[in-house]
Amino acid sequence: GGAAGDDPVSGGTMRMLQNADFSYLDPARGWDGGVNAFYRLVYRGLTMQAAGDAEDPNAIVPDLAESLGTASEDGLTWTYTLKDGLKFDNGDPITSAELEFGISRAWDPEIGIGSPWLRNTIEAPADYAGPYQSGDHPGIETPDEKTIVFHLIAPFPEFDSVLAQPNAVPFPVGSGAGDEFINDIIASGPYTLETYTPGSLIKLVRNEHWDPDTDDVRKAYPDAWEFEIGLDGATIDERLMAGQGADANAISGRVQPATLARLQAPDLAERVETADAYCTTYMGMNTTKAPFDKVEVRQAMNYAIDRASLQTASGGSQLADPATTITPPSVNGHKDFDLYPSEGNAGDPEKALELLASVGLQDGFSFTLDIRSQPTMQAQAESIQQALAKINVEVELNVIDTSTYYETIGTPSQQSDAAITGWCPDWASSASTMVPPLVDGRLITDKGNNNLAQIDDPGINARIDEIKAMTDLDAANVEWGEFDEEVMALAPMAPLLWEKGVFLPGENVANYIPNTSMTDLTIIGLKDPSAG
Amino acid sequence: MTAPLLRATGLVKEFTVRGTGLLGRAARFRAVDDVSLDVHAGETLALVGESGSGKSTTARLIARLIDTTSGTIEFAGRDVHALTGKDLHAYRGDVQVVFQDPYSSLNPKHTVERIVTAPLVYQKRPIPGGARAFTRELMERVGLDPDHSGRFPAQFSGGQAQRIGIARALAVSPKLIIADEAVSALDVSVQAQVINLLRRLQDEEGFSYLFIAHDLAVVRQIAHRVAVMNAGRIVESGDRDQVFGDPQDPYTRRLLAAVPRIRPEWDAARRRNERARRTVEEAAR
Amino acid sequence: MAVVLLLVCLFTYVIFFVLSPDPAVQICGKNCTPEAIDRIRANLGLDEPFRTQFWTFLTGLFAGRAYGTGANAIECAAPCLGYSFQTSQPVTDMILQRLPVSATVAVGAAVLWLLAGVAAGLLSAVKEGRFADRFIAGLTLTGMSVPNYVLALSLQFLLVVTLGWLPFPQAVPFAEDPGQWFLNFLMPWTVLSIGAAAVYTRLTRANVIETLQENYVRTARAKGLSPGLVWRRHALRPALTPIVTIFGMDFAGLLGGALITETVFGLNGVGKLAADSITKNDQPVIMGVTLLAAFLVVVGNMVVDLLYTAIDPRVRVGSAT
Amino acid sequence: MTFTPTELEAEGAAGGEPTGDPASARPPRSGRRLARAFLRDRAAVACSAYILVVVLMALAAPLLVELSGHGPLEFDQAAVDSDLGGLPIGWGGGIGADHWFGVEPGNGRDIFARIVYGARVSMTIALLATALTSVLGVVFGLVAGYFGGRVDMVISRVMEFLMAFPALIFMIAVLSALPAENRQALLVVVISFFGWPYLARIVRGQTMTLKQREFVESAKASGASSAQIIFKEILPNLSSTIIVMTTLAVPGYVGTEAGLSFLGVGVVPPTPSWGQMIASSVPWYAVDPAYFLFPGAFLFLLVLSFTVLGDRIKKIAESGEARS
Amino acid sequence: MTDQRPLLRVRDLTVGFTTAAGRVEVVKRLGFDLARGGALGIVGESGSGKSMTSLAIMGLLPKGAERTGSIELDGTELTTLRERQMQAVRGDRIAMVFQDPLSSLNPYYTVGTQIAEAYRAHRTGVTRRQARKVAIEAMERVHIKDAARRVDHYPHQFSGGMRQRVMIAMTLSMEPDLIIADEPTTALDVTVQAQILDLLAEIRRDTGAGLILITHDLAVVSEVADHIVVMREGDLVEQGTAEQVFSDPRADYTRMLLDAVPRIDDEIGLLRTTATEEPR
Ligand SMILES: Nc1ncnc2c1ncn2[C@@H]1O[C@H](COP(=O)(O)OP(=O)(O)OP(=O)(O)O)[C@@H](O)[C@H]1O
Ligand SMILES: Nc1ncnc2c1ncn2[C@@H]1O[C@H](COP(=O)(O)OP(=O)(O)OP(=O)(O)O)[C@@H](O)[C@H]1O
Ligand SMILES: [Mg+2]
Ligand SMILES: [Mg+2]
Repeated sequence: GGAAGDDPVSGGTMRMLQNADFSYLDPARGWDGGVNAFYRLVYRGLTMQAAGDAEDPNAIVPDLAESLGTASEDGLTWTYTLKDGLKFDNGDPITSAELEFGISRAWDPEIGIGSPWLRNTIEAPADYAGPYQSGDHPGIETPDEKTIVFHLIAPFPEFDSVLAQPNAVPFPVGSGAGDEFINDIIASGPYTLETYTPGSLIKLVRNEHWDPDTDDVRKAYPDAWEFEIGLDGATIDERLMAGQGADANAISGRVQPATLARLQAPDLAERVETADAYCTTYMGMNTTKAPFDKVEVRQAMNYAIDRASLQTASGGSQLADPATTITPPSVNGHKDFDLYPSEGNAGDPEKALELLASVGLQDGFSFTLDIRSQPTMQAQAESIQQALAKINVEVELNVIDTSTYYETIGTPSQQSDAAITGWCPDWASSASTMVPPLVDGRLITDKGNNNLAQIDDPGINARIDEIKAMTDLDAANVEWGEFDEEVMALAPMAPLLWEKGVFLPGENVANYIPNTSMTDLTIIGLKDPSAG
Repeated sequence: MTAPLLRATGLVKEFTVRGTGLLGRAARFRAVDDVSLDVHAGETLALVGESGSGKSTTARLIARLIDTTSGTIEFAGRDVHALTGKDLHAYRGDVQVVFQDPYSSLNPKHTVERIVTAPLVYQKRPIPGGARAFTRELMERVGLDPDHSGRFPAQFSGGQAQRIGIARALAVSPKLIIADEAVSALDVSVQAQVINLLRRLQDEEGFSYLFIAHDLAVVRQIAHRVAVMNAGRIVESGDRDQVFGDPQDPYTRRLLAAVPRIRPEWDAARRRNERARRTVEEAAR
Repeated sequence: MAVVLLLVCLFTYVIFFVLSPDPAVQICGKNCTPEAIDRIRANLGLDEPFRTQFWTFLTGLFAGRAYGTGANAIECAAPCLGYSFQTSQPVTDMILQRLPVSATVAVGAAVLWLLAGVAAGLLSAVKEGRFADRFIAGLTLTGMSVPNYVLALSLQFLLVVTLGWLPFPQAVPFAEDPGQWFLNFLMPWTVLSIGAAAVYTRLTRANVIETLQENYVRTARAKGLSPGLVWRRHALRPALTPIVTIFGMDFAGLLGGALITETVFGLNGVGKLAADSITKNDQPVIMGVTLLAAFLVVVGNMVVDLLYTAIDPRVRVGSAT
Repeated sequence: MTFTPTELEAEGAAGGEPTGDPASARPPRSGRRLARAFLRDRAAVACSAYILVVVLMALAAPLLVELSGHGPLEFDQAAVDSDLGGLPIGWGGGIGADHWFGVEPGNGRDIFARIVYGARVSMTIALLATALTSVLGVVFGLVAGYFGGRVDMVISRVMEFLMAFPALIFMIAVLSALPAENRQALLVVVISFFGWPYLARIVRGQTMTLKQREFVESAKASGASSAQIIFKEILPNLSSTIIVMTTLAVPGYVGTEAGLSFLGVGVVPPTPSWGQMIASSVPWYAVDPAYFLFPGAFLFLLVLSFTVLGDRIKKIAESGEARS
Repeated sequence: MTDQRPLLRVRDLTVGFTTAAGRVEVVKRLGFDLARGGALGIVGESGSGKSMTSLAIMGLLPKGAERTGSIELDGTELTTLRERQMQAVRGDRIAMVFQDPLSSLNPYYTVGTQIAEAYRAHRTGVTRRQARKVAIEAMERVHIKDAARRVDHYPHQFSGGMRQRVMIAMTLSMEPDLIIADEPTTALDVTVQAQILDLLAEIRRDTGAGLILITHDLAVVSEVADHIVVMREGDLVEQGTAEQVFSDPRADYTRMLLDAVPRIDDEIGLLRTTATEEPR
């Protein structure tokens, strides 16, 4: 990739304009695409996702570790060796002890609310409650300053991906209790925090103790970063289009659909960057409730939905593609198929009616669809409403407040007949975190449930275990693609869209490779650091 | 002497007044202080005194619009304070009030008919002969055009409006009419008419009046007996001629002395001239 | 006053206590177990009866409090309006950070509407019944009727997008670039002040006209004072006194956040904080802003009462008669 | 919208003591003369006409939609350009014979149909809220003003509290937290809950002065009960105040409903409402101003009409009937 | 009193309003003279135009009123004066005492300030302190006790009678040639009324100023005025010396009025009114 040709040069201040503040500066707490990208600037782990401009940007590569981990024969013990010359921003060395301490923070019941993968894979007693309450982590060994050994609950061939999670980072032993890392951080990456005004401004400056020689991925061209927070989406677009002054050095998230028409202007068009979707927007159908307990009905839904209209309602062809599979194309393991095809993706009501008739529902029925009180999702729901009206299916919308939405639909007792939501992989190097969590019957819980269909099919469950046990990750990915198709035959959900991104970096920004999952901020730089 | 129609004994009324300023404490203010008075049937008792002397408060106590702090009121031999329900309604029918400001005392949004029949409605009594006819009759009695019974108070002049107030009082055939400054707001000529009307009604129907006024000249024209109030107390009471002719209390004397008067010699001359003119006129005819 | 504030506290607390999603669930995050929730609840005292919790909240207002216990305890210094578990910030800090922006917005708008309103009102009163008066009357009716977000959007469309007279709003501190700062706040000030200016115009006009009919104005003229003196001393002061009352309260209300205007213009003030917190269902923050706003109104009321005492001798000195 | 100035101001004018000047007592204007005065007022007539149009539009919404050929929920893919983010095709947001006011970006819904149906929501909510507010305000105001003392203290405290309360924030918070069913009824309740003190305060003040009038004493002396005095004697004297106040309240509530919908806590989609339309037009106003201008203009004109009408009615009432 | 010219000479004074119902004249072709040091009483029932007459003389008619005719003060025609010049006449030459002393005093200023203001309005180079002294003196002259302290009180701190004294003190401080008192005692109790009337008489005696006393109370004018003007619905019904009007009234209306006045020391009987029904 690469921006307009010019290469990035060291120096200058990079700006990021964004609407929402980062969830947490503390990586044990935060876990979402936006903040993960930010963590990459200030924290380092044993492994990490490859650079944004790498051949396979989804790949996992070593970071603090000399190399990827070596698993024992039984797959239960993973060993890593640290590089030399690693330091925190205060100059203290980073050793295996700091790594163990940092990782064990994930077990603290109040702090470790980020990625669950460490807890799900590393062996620990049931009552272990993090370093502040329970001391050393019993499942992690540090035989010497440079070696760290993890004992797993069960074999996990993708454990390198787990250690690339944002909460697997080192911290000085004893630090970070309570709210210590809420407004301040201890950095291990190329930048450290200068100022933080929650909700409006974050300033990063170089971490003088970060040694580029120990880091193969991060380029860290700019001298400083400024995150301007709390801006309205439209405002951001206006500023980027105008590109006045320091805004020429700015980047931001996806542009608004309304802005697209204005990006046709030649000078803007040449700055535009696009990125593929890493997430799938889908409608989950609750198979425990009639008539979605019938596979024909669920298939009929898949046929009837007008994905073309959904696409327009979500920002048009530049911002969304009709989805036919659960795994998006950009995630390793995607297989291209469409079990419920229709002309121009506009839906096939006849076929749907046929299917409904086969179970005696040709006169239609009505169901309740949970949606989030957020404009795009409302527009999508309204599109579904319109499309299903053609097959006499009446959709009632249950608009749920954004903050309580996932809580509500993740609680089977509160969930309605169907819900629209999105799903992204926890790491894109395989589809193992894409499809299984949505259909694994053994993961249905009273709260925080992801299997919205509540499908519990022995065949599916067995297939999941089988593929997960494969140590050849490439072969496993092929199987995930097959699995996707097998699941879609049962139609527990209707994939709706892959929401892509259109981005507009400032004129002076180079090597900007946006990504809808996590943009690699560490390789971006300014063409002319003296400008802006 | 027969028992009085109304007998008030030792009336006291205290108001709680809020103190002023931040630290002002609530104080008790005695507006009426040990007032005793009798009103006999067919008689007019005038209550005079300066502003704030407690005249209206006394009237409102007697009309049972406010409760006494202490003291008793007997009406036709019955303790007014003990009355409840039906008996109280009956008392309300026996005692009526005519107020000072004719406009303020008539509901501007009601027609004359509704105003004068209201007391009966409130007492849930039938209207004899129907509202229409009843109103016409009343209006005739107080000297108003019966055709105007559909009008609103604002469509009448002050004196006429005051007559409506009197008509309303008459509606329930009361025994006692309390007239609280009933003529004070009127121009002299109109005032004279209303005073004449009140006197005529008393002659014809035998009401008793408790006539409250600050204008001693008016009081003298209408009262049989007079009680003078000052600072919540009755300082002097007695027959009209006795109070006006031979006031005992210094306050009464001061009050009388302050009344502006037209020189008697001018009046005498005027009467002479008048008589002379009338003779001339008669002679010319 | 204190009663009203306590009522506000209680009412807000009850409502949010009833409506609020469990903060424990929010703290617990995405992958949560019922046991973890219970532990957090116990830690935060959420399992206590309502009365105890409300009491803790009240004492927190005056003495501060701590959330949780032991190493992970989070201190919330007095006046503790609560703790946002979504942003991991004490609500008081969040509000204090936003207050300067809201204050800037409020002060600017207040100055604008007071000047414009009183000036237009006076003009209208002087020219009563004439063209200027009727023209101003038309303007004020329009000003009162245009919903402020419609006005905000129209202005932005016209001045920024179409005509390009004003730059796109950008948060620039005053010290950095006063010119830009001024231009930046110009639209919010205008939008906020138009409705109020209309009301003040009408109030001023009505008060002045009424005062001019007062007997004491006639007395002043009968003394042979010049019209200027009559106006300045005898008409303006009584006519403008009631405006002070209303102004105090309006201003206090505005300090508590101009929700819509701040949202539309993307100003990071208290109002925007409230709006954002509502979208995120961050109840402690909503509650904090609500309390602050109510507090400001109540205090505004009190200040106005004091001012009134200072201005109006009838209130100041108890009747001596 | 945070501002409900009319109430503030109405107090200054309508809240004054009813002027009773016997010296200049002229017969009160009859209803017909009032009507004539009203008809002579061009602004008042124009405003009433516009309000009438909106009311008719709301009532006849299904018919009008029949005429224009598009329902308020109907998507029209052909009218928008998917490659430009769903921008309406054609001039002025797709204005044309097919779509009279153009279409909504993204889904091609007919703006005319949505305006017409949105009028229903706006009018229903505003009028119901006004009705409820008036009932609450009048009853509480009368009771507080008439009985005084402790009753008055309690009601006054509650009013003070409600008025000190940042109602907008609270309304949004409550509405966003409550379930979406019956959102319209909820809106009415919430708006009225915070709205009644403004009327009640004025009614209370006037009741306190009216209570001093001697006709109240007179009724009492005739044995009228408190309820009779309040409703038969005092209430009729408040009629002009109530009329003026309610007319002035309607625009406030139209604005409030639209504002709440604008903030996303009003009516539930896909039900159209003007405020919601304006809110969704925000990101588009630079490329598709028509999408903002239509609902914006309709809303503004409606609020303006009610405000002017209230203003005029107040003037006419003051010059005529309100006297005495 | 060698000067034969009257202090005030009013001729054909007409005051009209243009209302929605057309033009109404509330004072019609009024004419009277007031001698130097004389006291003129204007009587008439409510609405007869008494106040309008006084305001017309002061040039303080309300908006919408037109005035025609001639008003000569000491030979100067007032109706043709410009506003600026009229200002100099007001207060300095003619002072006015209004009916309601509370609403006629500005509640925002101390009485001292308001008296001093009147004094300073017509004198240049008067210091605050001097004006204050004048105010205290004036208050002493109207028998307000403890004037030096009371001068700093606000109007609402005085009783009704005291307020009226303050109003009179204000006119006194201006040393006018003519005092117009429009119903100065109507709001007061009889005892207070008597004091105020005495006070007015005393001032007239002391300063030699002319007085126009406007009232609806015939008994009051009879005690104060030496010349009487009777008005009815804007018309001058009768005028003459007090003795003549009271002892030999020419007009029926005057006779009717006099008959209607209840006497404190005369016979008691039906008060005579012209009609049993009052006129509509
Ligand atoms: N409700 C009340 N609360 C407190 N004080 C009151 C109340 N009603 C009357 N007063 C006081 O009681 C005193 C007597 O009042 P009242 O009205 O009886 O006097 P009045 O003789 O009728 O005077 P006026 O001639 O002015 O009508 C006054 O000082 C008045 O201020
Ligand atoms: N602004 C006005 N417009 C029209 N008519 C008016 C106006 N002001 C006063 N009038 C009328 O002028 C007439 C005379 O009023 P004026 O005040 O002089 O009477 P007055 O003799 O002083 O009565 P009172 O004894 O009640 O004070 C009245 O009929 C009154 O209604
Ligand atoms: Mg009285
Ligand atoms: Mg007068």
